[in-house]
Parts: sequence; C-alpha cells; structure tokens
Amino acid sequence: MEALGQISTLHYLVLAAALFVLGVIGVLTRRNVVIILMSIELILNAVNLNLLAFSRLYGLHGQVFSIFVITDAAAEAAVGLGIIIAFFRNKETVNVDEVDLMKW
Amino acid sequence: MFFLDHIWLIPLFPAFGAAVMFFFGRKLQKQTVSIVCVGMVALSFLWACGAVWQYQGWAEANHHQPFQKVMFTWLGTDTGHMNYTTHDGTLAPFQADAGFLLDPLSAIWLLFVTGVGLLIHIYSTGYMAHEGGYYRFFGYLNLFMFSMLTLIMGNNYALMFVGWEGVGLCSYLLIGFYFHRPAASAAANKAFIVNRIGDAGFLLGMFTIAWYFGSLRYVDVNLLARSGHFNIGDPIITAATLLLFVGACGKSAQLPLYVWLPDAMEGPTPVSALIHAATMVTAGVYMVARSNALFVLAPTSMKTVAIVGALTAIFAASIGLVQNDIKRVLAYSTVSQLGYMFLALGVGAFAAGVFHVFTHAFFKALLFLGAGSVIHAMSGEQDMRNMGHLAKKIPTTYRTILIATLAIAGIPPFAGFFSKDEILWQTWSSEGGAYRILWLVGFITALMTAFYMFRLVFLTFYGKPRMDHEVEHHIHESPKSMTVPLVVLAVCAVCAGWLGWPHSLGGSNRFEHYLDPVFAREAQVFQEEGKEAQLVAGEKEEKHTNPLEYGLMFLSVAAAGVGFGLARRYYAAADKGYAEPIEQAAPPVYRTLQNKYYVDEAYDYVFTGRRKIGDVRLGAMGLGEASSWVDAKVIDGTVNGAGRITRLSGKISSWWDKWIIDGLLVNGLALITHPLSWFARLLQWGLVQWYALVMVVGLVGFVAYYAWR
Amino acid sequence: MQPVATTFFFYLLAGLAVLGGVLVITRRNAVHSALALILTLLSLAGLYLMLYAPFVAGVQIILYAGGIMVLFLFVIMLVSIEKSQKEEQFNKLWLVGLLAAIALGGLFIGVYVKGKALFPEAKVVLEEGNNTQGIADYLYGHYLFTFEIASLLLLVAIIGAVVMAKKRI
Amino acid sequence: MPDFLTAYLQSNVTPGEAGSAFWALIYVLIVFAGISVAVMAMNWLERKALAHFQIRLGPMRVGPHGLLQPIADAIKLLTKEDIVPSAADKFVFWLAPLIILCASFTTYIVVPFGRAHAITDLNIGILFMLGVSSLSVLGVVMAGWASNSHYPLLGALRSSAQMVSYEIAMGLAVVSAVLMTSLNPSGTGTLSMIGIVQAQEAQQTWFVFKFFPLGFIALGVFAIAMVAETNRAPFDLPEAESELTAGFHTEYSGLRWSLFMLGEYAAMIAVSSIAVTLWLGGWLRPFPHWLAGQSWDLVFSLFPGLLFLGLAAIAFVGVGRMPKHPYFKIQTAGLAGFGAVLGLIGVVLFIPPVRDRVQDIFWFIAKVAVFMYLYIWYRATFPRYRFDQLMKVGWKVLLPVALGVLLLTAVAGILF
Amino acid sequence: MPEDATKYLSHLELGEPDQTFLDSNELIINMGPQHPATHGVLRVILKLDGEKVLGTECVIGYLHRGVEKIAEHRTYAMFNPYVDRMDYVAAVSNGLGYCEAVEKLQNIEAPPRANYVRMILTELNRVASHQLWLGTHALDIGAMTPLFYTFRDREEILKIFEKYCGARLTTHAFRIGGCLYETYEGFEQEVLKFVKFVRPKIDEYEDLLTTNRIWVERTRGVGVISTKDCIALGVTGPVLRASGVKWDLRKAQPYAAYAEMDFEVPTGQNGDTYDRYLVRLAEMRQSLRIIEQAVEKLPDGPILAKVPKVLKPPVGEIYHSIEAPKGELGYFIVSDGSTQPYRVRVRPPSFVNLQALDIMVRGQLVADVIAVIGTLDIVLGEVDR
Repeated sequence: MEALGQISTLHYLVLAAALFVLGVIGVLTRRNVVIILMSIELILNAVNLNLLAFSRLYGLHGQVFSIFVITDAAAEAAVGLGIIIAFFRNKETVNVDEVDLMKW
Repeated sequence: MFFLDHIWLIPLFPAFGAAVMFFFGRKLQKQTVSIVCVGMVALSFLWACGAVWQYQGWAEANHHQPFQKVMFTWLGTDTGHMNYTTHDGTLAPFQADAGFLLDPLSAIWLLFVTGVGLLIHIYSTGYMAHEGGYYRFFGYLNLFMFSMLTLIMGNNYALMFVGWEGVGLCSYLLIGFYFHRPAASAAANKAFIVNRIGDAGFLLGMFTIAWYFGSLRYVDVNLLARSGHFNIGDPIITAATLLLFVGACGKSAQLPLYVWLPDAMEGPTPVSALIHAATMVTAGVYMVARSNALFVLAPTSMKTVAIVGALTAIFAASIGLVQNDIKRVLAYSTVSQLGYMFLALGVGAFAAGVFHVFTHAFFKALLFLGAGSVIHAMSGEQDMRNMGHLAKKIPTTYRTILIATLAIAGIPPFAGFFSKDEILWQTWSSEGGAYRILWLVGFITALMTAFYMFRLVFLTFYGKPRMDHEVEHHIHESPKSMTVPLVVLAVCAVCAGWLGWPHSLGGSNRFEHYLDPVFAREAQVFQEEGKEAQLVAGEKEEKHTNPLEYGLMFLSVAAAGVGFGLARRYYAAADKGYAEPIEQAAPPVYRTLQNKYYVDEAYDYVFTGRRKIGDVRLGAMGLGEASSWVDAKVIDGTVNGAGRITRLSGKISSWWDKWIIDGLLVNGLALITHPLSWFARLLQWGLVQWYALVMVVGLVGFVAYYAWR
Repeated sequence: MQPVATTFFFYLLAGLAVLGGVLVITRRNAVHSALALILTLLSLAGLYLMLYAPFVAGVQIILYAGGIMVLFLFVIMLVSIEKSQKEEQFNKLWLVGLLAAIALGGLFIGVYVKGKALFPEAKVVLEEGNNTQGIADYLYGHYLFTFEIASLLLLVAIIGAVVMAKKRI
Repeated sequence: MPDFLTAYLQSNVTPGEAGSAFWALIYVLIVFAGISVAVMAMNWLERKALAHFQIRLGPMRVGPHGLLQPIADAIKLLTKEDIVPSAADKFVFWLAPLIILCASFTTYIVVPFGRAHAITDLNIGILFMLGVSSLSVLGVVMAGWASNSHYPLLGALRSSAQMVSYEIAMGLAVVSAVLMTSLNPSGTGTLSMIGIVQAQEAQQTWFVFKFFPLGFIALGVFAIAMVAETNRAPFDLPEAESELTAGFHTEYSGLRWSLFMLGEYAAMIAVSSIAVTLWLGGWLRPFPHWLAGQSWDLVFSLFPGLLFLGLAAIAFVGVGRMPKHPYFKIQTAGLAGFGAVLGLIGVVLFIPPVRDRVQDIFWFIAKVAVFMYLYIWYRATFPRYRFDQLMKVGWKVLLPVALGVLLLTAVAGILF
Repeated sequence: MPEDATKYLSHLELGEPDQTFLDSNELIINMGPQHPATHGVLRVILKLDGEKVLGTECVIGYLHRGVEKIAEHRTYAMFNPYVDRMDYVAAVSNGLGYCEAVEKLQNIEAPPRANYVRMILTELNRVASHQLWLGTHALDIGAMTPLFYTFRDREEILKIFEKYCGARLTTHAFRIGGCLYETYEGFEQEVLKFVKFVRPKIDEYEDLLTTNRIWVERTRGVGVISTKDCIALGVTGPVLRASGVKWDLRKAQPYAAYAEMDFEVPTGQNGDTYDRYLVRLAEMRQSLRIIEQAVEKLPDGPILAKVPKVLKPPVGEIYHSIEAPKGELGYFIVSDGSTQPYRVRVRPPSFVNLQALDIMVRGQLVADVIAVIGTLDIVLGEVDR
C-alpha cells in the first residue's frame, strides 16, 4: 500500500478533476433534468474538494469558502427543483431537450 | 451603582412589554394588558429616577463626565475588517455600539419622557377602555417608549437614528391607529413621508460627521469639535449641522416640514399628548442640543436655526388664532412652541431651549389630555363652536386646563412664564441688531399664544352651551384613571418652572447649572467668535443687575394680559353663531389663516401635484402625468404617424415586395441562405446543453492557451 | 486524532466517489442516480475528514446527504419515473459532449503535471481540535458580509422555490 | 497485558483521543452489543410498562415475567419468511433498513457515556450526531419508494416531511445549548459532546437550569422534537394503524422489519443521549457542587451497585412468589439464577476501581432511562395528532419558540 | 381505483374538480370494508383532494342477514332472540323495544316489577355500549389506554348479565309480557356496588381525555353538524343532542317506568365530535342515576304477565320506539292476525345516523373521517340487519 506513496495535494486535485469531468459529462449528455441537477452537485463537490485540498496548504479560508459553496448548492437545488416541478406540471416531462417553447 | 450599571434595562422594560403584546396580546385580558404595559413604563420610570439619582453621585466623583455603558458592538467589528477612509485619509473603524449614555441632558429627557409617558399610559387605560385593539394600542405605546428611550439614551448618532426611525414608525402606527378611517391613514402616510425628507437629511448629516470625524460617538465627536482643530465656520461642519437641522425640522415640525403635525391629530388623543406634543417632537431639539459642540462651530447654521424657529413660532401661532377644532389649536400651538425652542437654540441659549422643552412637556401634555377629557365628555365632538359652558360640568378638567393655559400664556408663577421669558431675554440680549427683530417676533407670538389659548378656554368652558341636546345630556366627568394624571400634570405645570427660577427674580436657576457640564464649552467658543454681548448677558445675569430684563419681563406678562383681555372680550359670552373678531375686521386675512396660509394646497400644487395650476400639474404626480402625456402624445403619436406612413409605404412596397423582393431577392436568396444558415443555427438551436458544451469548449481553449502560452 | 492508514482510505474513498459519480450519470432510474450521488457525497465527507476539515464534513453530511438529497428524492417521486425510464437517456450531442469533457479532463491532468512544482507541501498546521472555532472566527469576522449575503441568497432561494413550486400562492 | 489494562483503567481520555485503535475497536463492539441488548430490554420494558399502564400483565409466558420474550421474538423474526414484493425495487428494498440501522448506530461513535467512555470525541460531535441521524430519513424514503405500494409511499412521504420539519426546531434548540457553552472567559464555545458536558461542569450548572427558564424551554422543544423525529406517539402518524396500516415498513417482514425496529429504538436512545448530554449534564452525577466532598462522592458511587442489588432482591422476591407447582420449577430456577447474576454484578460494582470507572456510565444511562420511560408514558397517554396539526405544531409553535429561546439565550449571554 | 367504485360516484354531488398539486385531480380511495377503523364491514368511498375530503359514499350490506325477512316466518316469540343480533353491543335495548312493541300490539301490560328490572338492565346496557364506544373511538384517534379501562369496567356489567340470564352479549333477557327470570339473590346489592364502582371510573376516563390538548384538537370543530341538518336527516340519539336538541324518548314518550325516574337530558351546543363525547359521558352518569333510583324503588310482585301460550295479535299495525344507546330504535309491526307477523320493519338508529357521515366530513381531512365514523357510534349489524 505504501508503494502508492504518501497522499499529496495532487492526488486530491486529480480526484477532483475526475469528479468534475464526470459532472460535466452528466450535464452535457443526459436528458433528464433531475440528473443534470445532480451532475451540477457533482461539479460543486469537485470544487469543494479542491478548496479543501488547498486549505490544507493555505489555512482555513478554503474551508470557509467551501461552506459558502454548500450554501449556494442548497439554494440552487431548491430553486432548481422548484423549476423542475413547475416544468413537469406544465409539460409532463423532465427532458431538457423538450424545453423549447422559445425556439421558433 | 445598581441602577446605573443596569441602565440598559430602562428601554428594555417597555420593549419587553411591546414584545409581550406583539406575541400574546391578542389573547390577553384588557386588565392584564394594562398591568403589563403600564407596569413596564412605571418600572422604567422608577429605574430612570434611580439612575439619575445615582448619576449625581457618580458625576461628582468623575468630573461631570457623561456616564457611558457599552453593551456590545452593534455595527461593525473590533477586528478592523470594516474600516473606511475619513476625509483626511486616515482609517477609521466603522463602528456603532449598542451603548447607553447618561449626562444631564439625557437625564432631563429621560425623566420627563418616562414620567409623562407613565401618566399618559395611565390616562390611556381610561381613555381607550372601550376601544377595539386595546392591546395593539398599548403595544405600540410601549414600543414607542422603547424607541424614544433608545433615541435619548444612545451614545452615538447611529443608535439615535435607530430610535429616531423607531419613534417615526410608532408615530405612523399610532396616527393610523383608526386605520379604517381614510383621514387617519392619509394623515399617517403624510407624517411618515414628510418625516422621510427630514430623515434623509439626518442620515446625510450623520454620514458627513462619520466622514469628517471618523466616529459617531457623541463623546468622540464632541472632543474633536472642542479640541480647537476646526475653525469656526468650517464649511463641512456647517453643511453637516444644516443637514442635521433638516432632520430636526422634519421630526420637530418646523417650517417647511411642519405640515404633518396638525394632521397627526387624527390619532387617539393620548397619542397626540405623548408623541405629538410632549416627547417625540422634541427629539429634534434634543438632537440639536446634543450636537451643540458642532452647532457653535457653525454660525450660519445657528442663524438658520434661530430664524426658522422664530418664523415657525409666529406662523403657527397666527394659524392657531382662528382654528375651531380643539385639537388643531393645540397642534398649532405645539408647532409654535417648538419654534420657540429652536429660536432659543439658534441664539445659543441651549439651556433655555431645553428648559422650555421640559416645561412644555408638562403643560402641553396636560392640555392634550384635558382636551381628550373634553372630547370624551362631549361624546367625540371636537369642534369648539359646538361647545361652551362646560366649566361647571367637568370641573377637574376645567381647572387643570386653566392651569395649563396660564402656564403656556406665560403668567407667573406658572411654568411657562420662566422658560418663555428666559428665551425672550436670551434672544434680546444675544447679539443685538437684527436679533432684536427675532425678539419682536417672539414677543408677538407670545401675545398671540395668550389670545388663542384663552380663546380656547372661553369657547370651551364659558359662554352659552352650543351643543346638541343629546350631547349635552351625556356630559360627564372622566373616570379617575383620566383625572388623576391630569391633576398630577397640573401640579407639574405649576411647579416645573420653579426649577429655573431666574437670578433676576432672586432664584438660582438650578436648571441651567445642572446642564452646565453639557453646554459649558460653548462660552469659550462664543468668546472666540466675539459674541461679547452673549457673554456680557451671561455675566450680567450672574449679577442680576440688568433693569432691562425686568422691563422685558413686564412686557411679556403684559402681552399675556392683553391676550387674555382680548379673548375675554370677544368670546366670554359666545353664543350660537358668535362672531369671530378677525373675520369681521379683515375677512381675507381670516380666510388665509383659516386655510393655514394655503400651505397644504401649495404643497399639493408644487410637490405632490394633487392639484393643478391651471392645466399644469407639478410635483410627483405632475411628473407622472407629464410622462403619461409624453407617452400618449409623443411616443404614441410617433407610432401612429409612423403607422400612417407605413401604410402608405406598405402599398408601395407591396408591389415592390411581390415582384422584386419575393420574386427576386427572397426566394432567390433563400435558396442560397438555407444551406449557409446551418452554421449559424449551431449557435442557437434551443438546447441548453449545447450552450453548456460551447462553454466547456471555450474553457478548454482558455486553459490551454494560458497553460501553454 | 491523526488519520489512520491514510493511503488505504484515500484510495478506498476516492474509488467509491468516482464509482458513485459514474453511476450518477449512467443510471436509467433517477432514484438509483440519487442513491449513487449519496454514496459520492458521503465518500467525499470522509475525504474532507482526512483533509482536517471535520466541520465541512459535518455540514456536508447534514446539508447535502441529509437535506438536499431528500429534496431530490421527493422530486423524483413526485415526477413520474416509469415514463422517463423507457425513454432515450442521452441527448443527440452525447458524443460531442463526452469528447469535450474528456478533453477538459485531459487538460486538467496536463496542467497539474506541468505545474506540479507549484504546489507546496503542507504549509500550515490545521488544528483539528479548533477547526469549528477557527471557521466561526472567519465566518463571523472576516467574511461577515459574505455571510450576510449568503443568508440573503438563501432567503431569495426560499421565496423563489415557493413561487416556482406552488401553484396557488 | 495487565499493564495495558491498568494503563487503560488509569487513563482519562477516550480511545479515539488516545489514538488507541485496539481499545477503540473494543469500545465499538461493546457499544454495538450494548445497544442491541438495550433495544431488546427496551422492547420488553415497553411492553411490560405499557401493559401495566393499561391494567394488563403483558408478556408472562416466556421466561419469568416474560423476560425471555424479546429473545423468542427475535427467533421468530429471524425464522420468518423474508418476503420481497415482486414489483419492488429489490436493491433499494434491501438497502433501506441497512441505512436506517447504520445511521442510528453510527451516532454512538460520539456519545459520551463518561469522560473516558466514548469511542472518540469529535470536534464536531453534536453536528455529527444530528447529521448522521438525519440520514435515516433517506432510509425511510427509500423503503417507502422501493415497496412500490401506496400506503408505504404515503407513510414515507409523511414521515420524511415530519422528520425534516422537526429537525429544524431540534437544531435550533441544540444551538441554544451550544451557545451556552461559550459563556466562559475565553468566549469560545464547543460542539464536542465531551466539551459540552465539561462546560456544564465548569459553569457549575446543568444547562437545563441555565438562564431559567430558557434552558428548560430549549430542552422542552428538543424533547418534543425528538419524539417527532423518531416517529413515536403522539407523533406516530406515519405508522398510524387506523389510517395507513403500518407506514413505510408495511411491506417488510421478518428480519428486515426487525432491523427497522432495531434502528428505531436505537435512534430513540441516541436522541435521548443528545438531550442528556446537552441539558442534563451527561455523565455528571446529581449535585456535584452542592453535595461535594469525598464522602458524598463515595455515597453517590455506591448507587450502581445498590441498584443491581435491588434488582436482585426483586428477583428473589419474585422467586418466593412463584407458584410451588412442579410445573414452574424451571422458571423459578431461571428467575433465581437471574437474580444471582444481578446480585453478582452488583457486588462486582462495589469493587473500588470498577466503582469509580463505572459510575459515569451509570448516571448517563439512568438519565437516558428517564427519557425512555417518558417515551413509553407518552405512548400510553396521548391520542395521535392529525397531520396538519402536527405540521402546525412543528412550524408554528416549536420553531418560533426555539428561535425565541435562541435569541433570548444570546441576549442573556451578552447581558449576564 | 376499484372498478365498481365509479358506479357509486355518479350519486355524488361533487363540485367542480379542484386543481391540486401537480395537476393530479381528485383521488378516489376505498376505505374498508377491511379496515381497522370502520367498526366492522363498512365500506366508504372517499373522494379526496390531497388530504381534503370532497365527498363520500357509504357502501353497506356486507353484514346483511335479512333479519326483517326472517321475522315473517317465525312466531312472535321465536323472533325475539333475533333482534339481539342487530345491535349486538346493546342487545338488551333491542329486546326491550321488540317486546314492548308486541305487548302494545297484543294489549298486554308488563307487571311493574318487570318494567323496573327491564329498566335497570337496559340502562346498564347503555353504560356498557357507551363504554365500548369510548374505548374504540379513543383507539381510532390514537389513544390506546382508554380502551382497556373501559373494557375492564364493561366486564362488570357483562358479569351481571351473565348471572341474570346466562348470556353475556346476546342476552335475550326479556320475554313478551315481562321477563322470564326472577332476579337472582343479591342482584340489587351487586348493581348498586357496580354503580358505586363505576362512577369514579368515568371521572378517570375524563381525566385521560377531556382536557387532553391533543384529544381536544382532534375532536373540537371536527365533524360539525347543525341542528337543522340533524333534524332534516332524522338523526337521533347523542348525535342529535350534541347539536343542541333536547330530545330523548325516555322523556318525550316515556315507556317502561321512565316516567317515574328523575334524570336529565344532557345536550351540547356545537354539534362537534367533542360535544358528542361529552354528551355520552354525561349520559353514562345519568344512566347510573336511573339505575340507583330504580333499584331503590324496585317493587315486589310477579315478573311475567299472563300471556297466552300462542300469541295471535289482532289484525293491525303498531309502531313503537325506544331510546336505544345510539338513538331512536323503532319497530313497526304489521299483524294479519296469524301467529307470525305479516311484516316487521326496524328503524335502526345507526343506519339513519350514518347518513350524516357525508355532511359531517365534507371539507375535513382523511384522518377526521375515522374520528367521525367513530363518533357516530355505528354498529354494522344494525345498519345492515
């Protein structure tokens, strides 16, 4: 196990990047809005991981910021899900590519 | 030092009462409501007495410093994260404490606010006994007490502003207490909006002070102002004080912002007594007196204050001469007396002004409560034309109102005489020259005051009964809970003035000496300013040798006597359809006065725009109308015109369209465009994820560029 | 308390997190996606503990896993699943999107490799025992205004969510 | 090894703080086993106590006074057929009870049974407890959804709405207690469970009596919210038999169902431990300052032993009252043996090192037991709330009260 | 939704469909016949908007045994035991009503002693019925404990019945023309002892419930029915009295020996579930008063009047009703002069009261439906017959 070495900041950054990319893939490819919102949560969490990894190097500011990020995520989830419900009520679907009322 | 150490409890008691009313009031019995609310104010009064008493001892030992108790930092932090740059480039922390300050000035306010407040609370338990919203009324009253106490006890301008807005809010709520009455809610709105103008001035003044002095605490500001670093007539201080005075004008109903106060009489009478006569409207005076160190550095502001005060005094008094609504007479009387106070402040006689506030609080509260008692007896009738011959029927009310009238008219030895005379004497002796005109104004006002007050007394209590038979039948003396406060206040209205028994009459003027620690430094400034006369006056007063003072004293008493005589002559035997002397002598003047110099109308013309001048509407509504006109005429006209032109050109172009455009260009071009537009459609094709994808690609590009640049 | 067996737990938790992430974006059933997301979030909370950020880990659990995910599950239940399960799961762009995202990931790795020297190793000592107190100091001191703005944001979000979701207001 | 033991007995920190993985593991095992036993005991106690409230006898047949009834129940549940509805989502159906169980048991990591008797002491202790216990909502929702049936789904939605709503009032009440910990010269509070108890020790008062009645009201709010949080009467709407049959676990049977029950009772004990730790002085014995001194210490340290001796005495009285029929021979012997074991434990508890070591735990458990009794008492006394009334109580009563208490606590903390 | 449910919905006068969350319109839920809170086999089809009840339809008949039809093929005396099976928790009252009706038809006068014994037993049965109602009603609302208390006390009454006639539930205590059995040794003492025993117990129920906040919140303002509606629907018994009408057949048309008794008719004002609860508790106390007085005045003499061996009432018809625990219990008997009745029609109180369910639960919540079914105190054996 030790062969893999001490866990450095870089390890965390790579993990964060992986989660970020997964989130981006979700946002770009899925049709279900709920899952897109979840992917956004993945992205936000990747950012949090980065902040915390750096906070180990530079002090507590990163942790404070990650708390703000979590706050934002809560607000975003609430509003996002509210929109989904309103959307579903009107269109009976949760597919993002069927939201095209503005398209001519 | 128990009371002094827990001085923060004084405002907290009524706050607690208000909170209880807010949360549980609806479910409480009226009796419980009375006990809680009156009890809280009584506690507060007792506590205030204790604190002031203990302050005496504390001050002796501490060089008459103001006593401060800082609970915690309310705005800003101690860590220096909220610093800002002052005018000279240094950093100052933006900080305001939740702290309380007690010095002679606030002690006086503290005592009479809680004292008069307590009496009026007791009175209200009788007056409001049969009204709906009992708990709401007392909740508001307690909230008002809390705000007022915060205003006078705060140790910085920011906290004062909190109280300032708080009392404004309570005033609004209480004026509009009968919110189902359109007049009341309109009056409440008016009071609130007019006060906003003043508050804006206060706020700006406060910011200026913060910017200039780097602190909002009175102690810091006074120390700096008195340190001699600033020149007399410093323009920024002048600006700051003028702005503060705008605030004072709003709250204390001075020209030109006085218009809300007469209308405020729509509220219940105890409210008029407490808020719109005794306490809240003196907040402006308090603020100017509190900022005396600044005001003496700005002679221009002082002059402004004096002139505005004198003008307000005579202006309101003259309107008061002809009003028929008993409460309106008192309202204009209040405005006029407030003018007196500002006159005193403006000529540098801060102590005299404060003294007048003090005496005025008692007799004006008494007058209002008495008027309330009269209205109560008259089953809600407020018009003096329909009263008369009440003296025998409601004797206690009559006697107490008579005492208050004597006091306000300036008959010795009632309270008003001392304070009013002090103001007139200080005005006369301050600088001479043009200031003598201010004295003359004040003197005439005194004459008018005596006239209209005795007019009120005669119309109400003497003459023939002019009310309906039905009403006459119901006249009765008010319950004990209402008369007892009247009597107590009457005693105060007699005696309060004796605290300031002038030297010239063999007294010691303890009142002014008590205030010395607050206003002491002003003498020094006056010296630098070269106001010799003021100094001389002060010294002469010490020696009490000026014969002129006796002359003036006699003059003002004589004026009061003349007012009494005139009123007696015209109104003592008024019957139905009695004649107004002014109306007979000069009808246009009467009409002008009756319509209050058409000020409300003028404001309606100029500022609000509720009335039109000719066909033109000015003010806020005018602006709206103008934009509506622009919209309707210019814009729509343009549109319509364009439409007409379009229709014409449409005919031409339809031919053109059909053949040239459609035929040649459109169909021809479309054939070309369609394949080409495929690329453009890639940018906007209605799929959100596409936009996200573009973002990601852009991100890739950016990062790549910066990483491998 | 010093973390035990850092290496092992890092790889375990990281593996679980990535596994969860992959499941989130591949499941047909949205409930399964949500459960996978919970797995990721909890693994990340574990990682936060290893990064000497216990408070953030606690907040992560109570807010994300406890609050937000329940919200998600509620919505998923209210919105019919059977229908969306039978539909096409990926949009027309999926290939392009996938490529772009992978390019982004590759870019990140590239940047990390290139800038590896820039990251210093553990400069500050974070006291785990005083973590909460330290964060509180920053939150109510240095970041006071930010904190207030965040509270305002939450208020706006509450109102927004209610307006959006409620039919008759 | 004896060194190891003596070192342990003399140490005054938790295994987590000491960094001793071995002792931590032992503690985990003890706590897990202990809670499971406690749940079984609680089950028996509830049935007996409830029966006596309702003038019944309750279980009497299996073992003396039904003492072995929980074991019989356990055997029954273990051997029952494990039914999974055919339309259910198998994986989620399987996972849901496990999540509830894990969420309830994980909280015990930070519960301080004594100064040295916790698995570890986290800096975020109380936050951790609230967070992890709130995870059980997930299990409820999953169970309701995975059953693919109407009643469980409705029950799950109700129950999760209820849990989420009451969590807010609960959290606010907790914050007001945490605020009280910061009333020391340094002005720094703590979230650590042990730190909170130590703060009460330092301030010489349990927080329930602090700023009377603020602490008391906060405890009241918490005590109500925790009943709702654990879905117990009178807030047991999700399981309202007369409306929804059994709520979210309608479709569960056998072992899985027993896991739900295990989780529910474990959660009850966990939230009660929070209440005890935050307001009732945790492991501190009564009157540590008023009745101070070595002799009082000695008197109070005898309590655990005396309790067990008392229980043994009750058991022996029961032996005496057993019918003298040969039919009851085995039962009588069993009860006597039980009494003997209790008595033996009681005697062991008088040995000085054990006595000193154990009394923290005893006081903690005694206080928790009071709450457990309250749970039973509520169930025997109260009718059930209606759902809208329940929400009204949560949002319009408890939440404002908790907010008010929090504000007043802050004000009081500044002023006094 | 079960298929046949729609059939009944056509009868419902339901307003415009109200739009609800996520556009899901009304929900139709079937409550019963297998449901713990429907007191037997009542089936209620509920139309819901979320949790709000828009309308109900009761489906009855799951317990129909054709009692009225059976009567046409039995002699008058043979039919007597059958009526016990209608309201099986108040069998004694049923028997009393039937016996008095036949006596009226035949012009027989029951001897005074029989009337007194009948009255004692009927009032005991009223207490028992109310106790059973209280226990189950409280259980429906979630309070478990009162059930056991009331059943414990009801047991004493059943013991008295058993000693008197050998049966506990379906007693068949009375015969046409009086009672068959003379009271046993110590009957009076035992009844008085019971009265003394049960008085504090009723206070105990009140302690548990009357001021219990949750109980009050669950019941006050729930299932309100106005006086007007009550009269329009023919609702009787405690339900009617809780709406403020002082109507009790024992006072209005005294039968047996009630005219000689001194008691009051308790009424409520609001007509809600809470008032009905209070009224029933008060009625239990009044019943105890009656029992005390009756035991005191119990006259000597024969217990069975002279009745012909074969009962052949004259041609004619008769309607006789008594105040059963649940309301007015009436028997309409048509005689063709033979030994068997031509037609027997029973007016069961539960059946009539059940009509009020719809009016009482409209606009309330689902949980209130259970409370209201409980408060109506229906017995399905009587509803379906």
